[in-house]
Amino acid sequence: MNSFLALLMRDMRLAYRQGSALTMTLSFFVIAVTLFPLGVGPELDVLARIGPGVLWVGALLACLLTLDRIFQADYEDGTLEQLLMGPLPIEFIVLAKIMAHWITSVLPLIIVSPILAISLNLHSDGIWAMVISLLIGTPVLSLIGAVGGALTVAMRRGGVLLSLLVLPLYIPVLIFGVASVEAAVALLPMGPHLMLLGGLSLGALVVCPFAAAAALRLAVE
Amino acid sequence: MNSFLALLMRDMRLAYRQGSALTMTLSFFVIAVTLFPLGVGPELDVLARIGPGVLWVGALLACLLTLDRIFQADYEDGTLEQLLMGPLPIEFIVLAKIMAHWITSVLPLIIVSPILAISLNLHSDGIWAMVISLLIGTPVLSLIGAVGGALTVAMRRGGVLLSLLVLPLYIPVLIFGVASVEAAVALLPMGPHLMLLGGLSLGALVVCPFAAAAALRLAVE
Amino acid sequence: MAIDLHKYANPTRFLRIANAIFPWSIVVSVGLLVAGLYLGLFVAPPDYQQGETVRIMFVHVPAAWMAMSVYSMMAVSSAAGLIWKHPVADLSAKAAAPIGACFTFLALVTGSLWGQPMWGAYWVWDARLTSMLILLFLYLGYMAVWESFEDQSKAAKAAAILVLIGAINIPIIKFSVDWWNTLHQPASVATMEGPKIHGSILTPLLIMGLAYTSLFVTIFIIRVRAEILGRRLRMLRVNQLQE
Amino acid sequence: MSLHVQSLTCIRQDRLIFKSVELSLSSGEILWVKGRNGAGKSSLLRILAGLLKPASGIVSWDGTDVEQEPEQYQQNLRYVGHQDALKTAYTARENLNFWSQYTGTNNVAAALEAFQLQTIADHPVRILSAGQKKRSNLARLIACPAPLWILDEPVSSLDTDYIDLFKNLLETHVKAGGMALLATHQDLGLQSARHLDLNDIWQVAG
Amino acid sequence: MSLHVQSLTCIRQDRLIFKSVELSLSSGEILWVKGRNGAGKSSLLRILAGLLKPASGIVSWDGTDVEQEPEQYQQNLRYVGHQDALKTAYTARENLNFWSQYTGTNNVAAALEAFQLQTIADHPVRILSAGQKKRSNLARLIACPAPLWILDEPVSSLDTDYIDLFKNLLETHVKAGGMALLATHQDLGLQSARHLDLNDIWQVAG
Ligand code: HEM
Ligand SMILES: Nc1ncnc2c1ncn2[C@@H]1O[C@H](COP(=O)(O)OP(=O)(O)OP(=O)(O)O)[C@@H](O)[C@H]1O
Ligand SMILES: Nc1ncnc2c1ncn2[C@@H]1O[C@H](COP(=O)(O)OP(=O)(O)OP(=O)(O)O)[C@@H](O)[C@H]1O
Ligand SMILES: [Mg+2]
Ligand SMILES: [Mg+2]
Repeated sequence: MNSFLALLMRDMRLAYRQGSALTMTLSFFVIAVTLFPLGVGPELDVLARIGPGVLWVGALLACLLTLDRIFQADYEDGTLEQLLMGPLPIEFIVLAKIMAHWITSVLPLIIVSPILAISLNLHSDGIWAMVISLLIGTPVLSLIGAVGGALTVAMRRGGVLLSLLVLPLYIPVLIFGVASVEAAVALLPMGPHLMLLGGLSLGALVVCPFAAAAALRLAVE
Repeated sequence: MNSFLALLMRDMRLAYRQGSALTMTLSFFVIAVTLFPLGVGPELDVLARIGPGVLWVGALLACLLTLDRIFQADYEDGTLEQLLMGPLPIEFIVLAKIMAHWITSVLPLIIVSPILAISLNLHSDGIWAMVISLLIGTPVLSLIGAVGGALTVAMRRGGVLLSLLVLPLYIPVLIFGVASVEAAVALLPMGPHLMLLGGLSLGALVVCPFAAAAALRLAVE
Repeated sequence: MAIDLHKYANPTRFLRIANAIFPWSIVVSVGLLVAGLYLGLFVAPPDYQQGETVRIMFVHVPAAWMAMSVYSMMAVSSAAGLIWKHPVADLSAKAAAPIGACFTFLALVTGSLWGQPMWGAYWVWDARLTSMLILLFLYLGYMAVWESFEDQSKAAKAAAILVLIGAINIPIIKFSVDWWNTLHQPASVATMEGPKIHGSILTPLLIMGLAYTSLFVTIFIIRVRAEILGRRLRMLRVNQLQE
Repeated sequence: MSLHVQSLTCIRQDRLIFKSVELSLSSGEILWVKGRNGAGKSSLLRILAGLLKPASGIVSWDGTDVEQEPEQYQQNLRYVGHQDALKTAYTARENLNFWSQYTGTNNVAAALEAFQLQTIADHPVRILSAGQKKRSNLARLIACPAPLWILDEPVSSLDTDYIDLFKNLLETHVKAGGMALLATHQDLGLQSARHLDLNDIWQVAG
Repeated sequence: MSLHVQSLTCIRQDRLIFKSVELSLSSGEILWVKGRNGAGKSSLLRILAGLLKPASGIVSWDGTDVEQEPEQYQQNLRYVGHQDALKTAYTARENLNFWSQYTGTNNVAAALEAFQLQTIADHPVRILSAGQKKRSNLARLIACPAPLWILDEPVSSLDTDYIDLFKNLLETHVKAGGMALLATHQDLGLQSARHLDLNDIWQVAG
């Protein structure tokens, strides 16, 4: 357990040092979301209509951009193989790194999402739904992303391949996530959608660490 | 001139080997653009309304995701410093790399954009406008991106900072790009917008290689 | 043997002038701020359309002016730093950035507070507002670059490159209201034809503008002095090693 | 404690690197793995560190096959490879602190002292010289003590004084009951070391 | 052709690394830069390769300050640093081909032969052993000939036979009118080499 915490803390502190401090992740998210109103035009009704989608897609992209951080650096400087030789089972190594990724790269987005939601003219019922659906759904993004990251870690600059592997798997999350916000805006029950999201999260939590661990073993050979 | 060609060809072949072959860049773009209909729902009129914006934003993000490829790998394995010691002025090194980036990562997107435009229900006048505006505008993305890439190359995993630096500067391109497509759809003259885009491209072509070269000199120290 | 530490050159003259100005600039900022706020909030007439909300203007407009002029000043001094390697130039750009970011933030916040009664929304994605938001990000990016390099002389160059490229945003902000049809109202003070608003509003506005400027000068001097002292300390350390 | 290797064969991408390697190592012993460039030293060491799967053969620790109980084995070994395994944004001390927390050991101060890193322990690793980096990496051996050291070119980019220092540490380690397997091209002049020449194995085997 | 260095001082991040270094090198000479880990060998070599700006001092090539005519100088030098400068997705041959096209030289086949790389020339560099990578990197010296070689630990991870081979190549190079500056910890036994000890400079200066 101590090893797990040590790894988690190290990853979080590294992310902070390497300048993806809160402010920066935030700025990325804000800028990414800003692109859409600029692209599609400022009409408030259109924005409100596409708001939930834009926020979810923004979260998804921010996640995607930071995915390679999960394993790439550790692989390249030889830290990964040292970690694998340590006392912590690989599945837990993966889990610690996924948690660190979610906390440093995704959680900050969720925290600012209400402000962005307001700027996109989202209905106030939608805002809470947004935050809750992000909280429940985004862990899947980090979990699946870790599998993709582990699979591509040995290929130098696997970035594009990574997004190719990962994005299709993100689509269900996106669909249910947006659906739950839209349900809330339409004053319909959002429970079922959230249940589905939660189910995805749990399923990914069970499957992904093992898949990523297997992929990592291949990578260090 | 031979050195320039050698570098350009090497970068293009490397991009190809490292698996960002045509098909892959394309798939990324296709998936990214597909996310939006999924996110905002399938109504055709909404889609047609946001189509140009979505395509432009997609191109912009694809560009962003591949930016670190311009200098990062060469920096990390020591190739960059060897290149700087070679006969080619740094400005031309930068230019060769920018061209390679544009050709391998952006041009394929432009080639498929008509198909995606159709799938987004874009008006047929808009499709040509789309292609032309992308052709004129996207070089700016690679050019500015190279400056950002050069500034952040010495910071390990400067990814997030890179997008923070670069995205704000992309915004004018996005605005004029989308405006020209929307003008075409509305059967208004798109000349002025294209002129502006062209002006941005020329301006960036003049300024960015020098800026990136200066930044690179700092990086190898 | 003394090393030619050009970049560490001792900016004595700057310090002398700054020290002379400093007490005055404190007095002037406080005085103007009090006068401007009094005139703006109590003396100036309410607008026939906007009512009392118009008073936000006296905070908002000068802040927006400052946001843009501080950035322009940073661009100029960064260029000077790159071209003439003037020792104080990089420092002053670095020192000015957070102040400029604060003014930008102030303009954004007051603007959106004003937007709620005026346009019915805190935020609209109009060209002026967006380009102003970009300005904030440029400031943040600039400061992040300074943070990201340990070597200060490298950081100075990298940040200078960034600030110069970002300068393209300033004319975009300025002319956004003319180039696109925006919700935001076009310029009425700093126009080619001269001010187009009534003196009872113009006077407090200009006073507030001056107040902000001298406030900027005050904070700026404090920050530059701190920077110079820090740099001197490092220079001392290097020279000590040499002995 | 002892390490036994029986008829180990290594195939990488359809190329036979070595076959029928036998070796054994017990407390107090040093085994110097020699061989020309490309002979397969690093491959052998990676197999023994559990990072590479052999095509065939058995590695056993204290009599039990390490494939069956990898954790038990891995707790007892420290591997230093070609790569630095240092986070360049961290200082040497922070790096060692992490590794000792991670492996549940606690010997960082002694490690810094052993490799004379005290003066540079608080610089970020990024700005260290090649030899300083190498020492920060080697310091892991002391910070996280374990009986079996597997060292791939441990002295490359160390200066002669530090090579001596390292040699002393190595000898102290095996005298205290540890054991070490090292691949170097430079002769460290370790009197007690046994030799394993991968070139010979090739001659015999193939 | 000759290289002259006058009162060179190097400061990195406010730390003085060395000062008042003087050296000169002309055709047919080898200069062995010695010094303990962290003495500043790599920093000196990087300054001479034009990759690092000195705090003060003059480097001149054939009498002209290299800051004034960097292109002229850089055409005449090859630098081999700690990093490999090899694209791991390419084979050694492809790497060398690129560098020779880039520098406008044409000697790849000879380079592969000189470093006995023929058999592995068509494997991707990714799967080469440490010594094989190093040789592929060094081969650039032959593939892209230039009079001044600046070599930072050129023999690390080479086996003894290849060290000899490299030594011969080095001697051939200087006999043919070339010159070389090298920093190594290992004594290559180069009779003709002059020495520059960075530790001494410190003692004298400080
Ligand atoms: C967050 C929202 C806002 C931002 C970012 C913003 C930004 C700016 C900027 C950059 C300027 C300086 C223009 C120049 O010097 O040419 C300005 C001036 C001004 N703004 Fe805003 N603004 C915002 C909201 C508003 C609102 C809601 C109003 C009221 C309707 C308003 C009224 C004005 C006025 C009257 C001026 C002075 C124009 C002149 O006389 O030159 N602004 N604003
Ligand atoms: N990942 C790999 N895939 C396939 N072959 C490999 C791989 N790594 C190394 N090889 C090959 O295996 C052989 C042995 O490599 P190894 O790294 O074990 O040699 P070594 O004895 O350590 O050499 P050196 O002294 O150069 O470090 C080499 O011929 C090399 O080309
Ligand atoms: N990028 C850098 N920034 C600041 N200081 C540095 C940097 N690189 C090296 N140094 C410091 O400069 C000193 C000299 O480093 P250098 O790499 O030149 O030593 P070296 O003689 O090559 O040592 P080695 O034998 O270990 O390779 C070291 O103390 C090191 O910490
Ligand atoms: Mg090896
Ligand atoms: Mg060195």
